[in-house]
Amino acid sequence: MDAERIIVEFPSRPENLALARVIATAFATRLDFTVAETEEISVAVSEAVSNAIIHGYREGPGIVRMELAVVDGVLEILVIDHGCGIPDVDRARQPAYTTSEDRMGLGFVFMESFMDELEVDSAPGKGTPIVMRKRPEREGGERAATGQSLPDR
Amino acid sequence: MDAERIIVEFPSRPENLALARVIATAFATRLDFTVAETEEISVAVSEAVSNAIIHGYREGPGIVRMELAVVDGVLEILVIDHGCGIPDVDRARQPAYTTSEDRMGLGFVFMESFMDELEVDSAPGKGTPIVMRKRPEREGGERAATGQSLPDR
Amino acid sequence: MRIQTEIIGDVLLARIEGELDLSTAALFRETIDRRLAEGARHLVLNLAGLTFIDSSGLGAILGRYRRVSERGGKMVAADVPAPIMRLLSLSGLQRVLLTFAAEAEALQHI
Amino acid sequence: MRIQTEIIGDVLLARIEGELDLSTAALFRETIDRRLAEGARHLVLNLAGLTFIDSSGLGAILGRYRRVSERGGKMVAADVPAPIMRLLSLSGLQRVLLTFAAEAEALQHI
Ligand SMILES: Nc1ncnc2c1ncn2[C@@H]1O[C@H](COP(=O)(O)OP(=O)(O)O)[C@@H](O)[C@H]1O
Ligand SMILES: Nc1ncnc2c1ncn2[C@@H]1O[C@H](COP(=O)(O)OP(=O)(O)O)[C@@H](O)[C@H]1O
Repeated sequence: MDAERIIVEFPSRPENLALARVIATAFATRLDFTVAETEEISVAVSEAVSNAIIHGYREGPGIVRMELAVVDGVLEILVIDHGCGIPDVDRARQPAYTTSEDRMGLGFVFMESFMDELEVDSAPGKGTPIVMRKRPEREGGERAATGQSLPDR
Repeated sequence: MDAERIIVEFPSRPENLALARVIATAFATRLDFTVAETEEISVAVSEAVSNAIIHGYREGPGIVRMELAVVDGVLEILVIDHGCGIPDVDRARQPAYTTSEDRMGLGFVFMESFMDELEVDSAPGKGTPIVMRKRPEREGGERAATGQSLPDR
Repeated sequence: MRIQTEIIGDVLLARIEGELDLSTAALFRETIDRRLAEGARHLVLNLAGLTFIDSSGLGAILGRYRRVSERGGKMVAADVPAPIMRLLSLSGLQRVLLTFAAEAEALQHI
Repeated sequence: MRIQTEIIGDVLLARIEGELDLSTAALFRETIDRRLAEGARHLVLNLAGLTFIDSSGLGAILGRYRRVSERGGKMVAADVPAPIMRLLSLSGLQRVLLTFAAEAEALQHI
């Protein structure tokens, strides 16, 4: 485990979504993300973890693993399930594609729009590990975290 | 892993203390703790994790593991290090006892005062697993978490 | 999530607070559908207190929109916070769901 | 944690915001000690913005108290939030460290 890597494992249940978001956004304060960027991270994590719960484990039991790291100034979030896997990743990533009647097929769309990089490395039987990366833009915007020191007066 | 158990592993570094507290207090909202009780949980976790970092791993590298669960309506928090261990646990738990010159020996005192139960199962070479338990008192006080539904009007 | 509902004539007014995701979508859906079944035709969602939404939450809103429309009712949203509006717009939901700055305006529209 | 310092005559006034724990104790200690070394004898800690403290933070405060006292100075605290006051009291620090409701009162005392 590298110096900055945090690992979280939790049961595949919707009740744990909010906690996964809190952990990811609290961790993200280590970088200089704006409030808007932090909200984007929160949505991306919510989509990845929801997919693990709904699709990966088909709402049955299972463990979702989330890893958080800062690598060269970039936030890296892994979300891993050991569920059913995705037969055709390219197709699954198409906007509006979904295998659930009552869903919108927007999960991957949001992950891609809100993070700088998204890697999905899934296969049937293998489960679905995804990696998302985001670098703070720092182009103004209200700071999400407060700094460490104020100038002396 | 039982249905409600959350596992977090992070490097033994002071930077991770705030995150450990955020995770524990966010998890604690599953029970009906007051704001004051939530602050107590936060201090207890901070003491346990600080001990792992300062004493367990002597400020060197290592992994701290935190487990969170709700067992029969009681919040259960495990903090585990695989560091040097404690030769005499009873002595270490005495108020004001410390092996560090600049510390106050208050860590275990706070853990005991702020949680209902504290178990320390340490031995040299074995590392230090501690278990803390707390049940919401529900005797008034401002709620820490908001409820799920409001009555229809 | 907290949901507060009020029936005004044939309009159901629902004020949503907190987070609308996979863990709360069912409560949202069931509360709204139960109250609609009590005789309301139209639906006004006041989203002023909504602090988080993702695609599961947007899906639940779209589901209510379809249900209300199928029965010949109108559904609109009011007082949508900027971050939520951004997701409504990215999801395409904004194209079908009219949004108003204030609850009173939304109620008037119906 | 954020720390803002101001020297008024021979008094160092330090306003602490945020969390004082093992991760911030060193910054607290170094900032205060550096400013004290610039010639201040007394120390007033305004804790109004302190949102969290544990035994590491209390130890850092006690350390400053000892340092100031050894050099014949006085150290007091002002505007201590209730949860922080509770820990000051549980730790026994309250027995040595006088606390005042307002910064002005604390400054006047010195
Ligand atoms: N973790 C996963 N495990 C298995 N299948 C997945 C996983 N994530 C996504 N998929 C598949 O990819 C499809 C598209 O996902 P997504 O864009 O998030 O939309 P949605 O969740 O609305 O269906 C899903 O319908 C599902 O078939
Ligand atoms: N995780 C641990 N690993 C090894 N030793 C520990 C651990 N936790 C506590 N101790 C020992 O117990 C003593 C008392 O701990 P505590 O009451 O927290 O006070 P303090 O941290 O101020 O020393 C420590 O000084 C240390 O010797």
